[in-house]
Amino acid sequence: MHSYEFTTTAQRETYRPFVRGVAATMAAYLASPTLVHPLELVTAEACANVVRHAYPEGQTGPLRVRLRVTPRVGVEISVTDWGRGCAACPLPPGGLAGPELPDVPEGATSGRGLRIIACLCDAVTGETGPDGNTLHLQLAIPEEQWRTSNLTITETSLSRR
Amino acid sequence: MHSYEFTTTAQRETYRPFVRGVAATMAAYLASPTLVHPLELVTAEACANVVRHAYPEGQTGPLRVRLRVTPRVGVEISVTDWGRGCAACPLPPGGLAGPELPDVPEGATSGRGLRIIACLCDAVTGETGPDGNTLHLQLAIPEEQWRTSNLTITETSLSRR
Amino acid sequence: MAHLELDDHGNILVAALTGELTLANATEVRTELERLFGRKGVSDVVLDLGAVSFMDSSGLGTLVAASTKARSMGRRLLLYRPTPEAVHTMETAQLTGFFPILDDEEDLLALLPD
Amino acid sequence: MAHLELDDHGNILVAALTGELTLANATEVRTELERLFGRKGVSDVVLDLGAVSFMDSSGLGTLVAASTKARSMGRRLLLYRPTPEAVHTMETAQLTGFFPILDDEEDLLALLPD
Ligand SMILES: Nc1ncnc2c1ncn2[C@@H]1O[C@H](COP(=O)(O)OP(=O)(O)O)[C@@H](O)[C@H]1O
Ligand SMILES: Nc1ncnc2c1ncn2[C@@H]1O[C@H](COP(=O)(O)OP(=O)(O)O)[C@@H](O)[C@H]1O
Repeated sequence: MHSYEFTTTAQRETYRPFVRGVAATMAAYLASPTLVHPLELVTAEACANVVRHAYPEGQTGPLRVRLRVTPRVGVEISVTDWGRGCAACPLPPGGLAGPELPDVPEGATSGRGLRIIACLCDAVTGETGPDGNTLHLQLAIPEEQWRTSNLTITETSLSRR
Repeated sequence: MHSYEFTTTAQRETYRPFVRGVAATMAAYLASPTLVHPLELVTAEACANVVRHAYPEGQTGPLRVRLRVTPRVGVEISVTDWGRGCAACPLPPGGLAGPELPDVPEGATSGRGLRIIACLCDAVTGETGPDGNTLHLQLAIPEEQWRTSNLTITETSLSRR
Repeated sequence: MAHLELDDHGNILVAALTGELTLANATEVRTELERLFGRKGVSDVVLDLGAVSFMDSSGLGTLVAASTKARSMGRRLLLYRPTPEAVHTMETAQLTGFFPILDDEEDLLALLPD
Repeated sequence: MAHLELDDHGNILVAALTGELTLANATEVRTELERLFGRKGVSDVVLDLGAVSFMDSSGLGTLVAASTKARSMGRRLLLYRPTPEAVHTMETAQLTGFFPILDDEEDLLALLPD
């Protein structure tokens, strides 16, 4: 297992550069850039929630992502803040699963972040305590989607056309 | 100023995903992807040195990059290890500058990392102590190379061709 | 920002967004869309998402808000050629069907009165 | 890995590398290059770097090592169409002139005996 940790201050201005960093580290493991989108999106949603909801209006605080990559198996993305905690959104005891979430009203302008996360992750659990409020996202990645090697030598003989 | 911190365990296997993460965070600030190459290369060289030289053969230890971005001005990349220290490569007191480095012998298979760093950075300083061994790389980035906004709305009126 | 000429019969405005549509710029985009709907004679705004490389739920929320406001004034926000990633994001956010979507130029030209 | 057919007069081998050439795979690439030089009848190995997106000083060091070993056996390692980034890395590493570089297909075909 390979472990990486990323931290910054949760702000609208740092949100995208930060998430792009996490996504690029994950992308380095994958065969095709298109596979990165769901991984980047769930990371983005969890980090956006920290920026928008964790700390009191007008204040900010730390945002940390721990990434654990188990090559040929999957990734675990743990997003932590040290803010007010997810009291407003207690996760079901067994974690978050799409069908258990209430539907989002059609014209709602918010409330879709956790739904996207639940829909794209294989398991979502949460935890609140002195070590921060953490959302753990787990995604399995099929074996053929991993980059097998970043080197291929193809040989051709040289001859005039 | 925006601050980011990246950590991992210094290993050949984590080196590229880690450096790609740092590079992608920097890339998010820049107008063109081609500008990213020198930033990625100096980060890569400093991180490769930690992987290869910091810890005793067969052992490993932490590798940390602190990135400070001052929009429209430049970046500072600080690469830290907690290994044997750079006793083998004391930096000149005023920091590292290209011309002060001895030339690399033509057929040498190593010894080019610090030269590349010195050549591409505007200032390089080093520091060794209980808080680790850190190489600070500073790079100024011309104002026109920063991404001004990631949104442009262009308007056109619709009419049949 | 290109200058806008609304043509005679056309009260449809096409606005192209490039870059990303996320929490980082959601407020900015919403202000801009409201400004477009505020233009005299504009009935529909067609937002070209062809060059939008990344969109999150905050970006989507901004489009929902702008669309709802437009509807309340009898106007429409239409989305033009969203990328497969953007469509996927809308699907997982259960927003398919909320916005009229124009897939290609043919769909776009079909909006024009004959 | 494609099968290799050396043609009659040709003892030149073209090997294309894709991906990256860095500390992460320097040892692997070196072993591979030595294997190619070990082939019967091979005099020159032309390494196609056109699809190498990133190269660091460890990657370069591997090429220097392979080239030096080849020279000692009277053989050559030539680099074919390195990207502008790779050329830049070689320049800052003061390695310009060390490797014979083929810029394009014309340079490549010029290697062939008439
Ligand atoms: N890190 C967090 N800290 C505090 N509250 C949170 C956090 N993440 C989510 N929440 C709460 O959960 C709610 C639902 O989040 P989400 O589904 O992402 O929708 P939205 O963020 O658009 O409201 C938020 O409105 C917020 O009250
Ligand atoms: N983080 C580090 N810890 C210990 N020694 C280092 C570190 N970075 C560089 N060095 C020393 O400096 C020397 C020169 O480094 P460099 O110019 O990158 O060339 P190379 O790594 O190819 O030898 C290394 O050989 C090593 O002895």
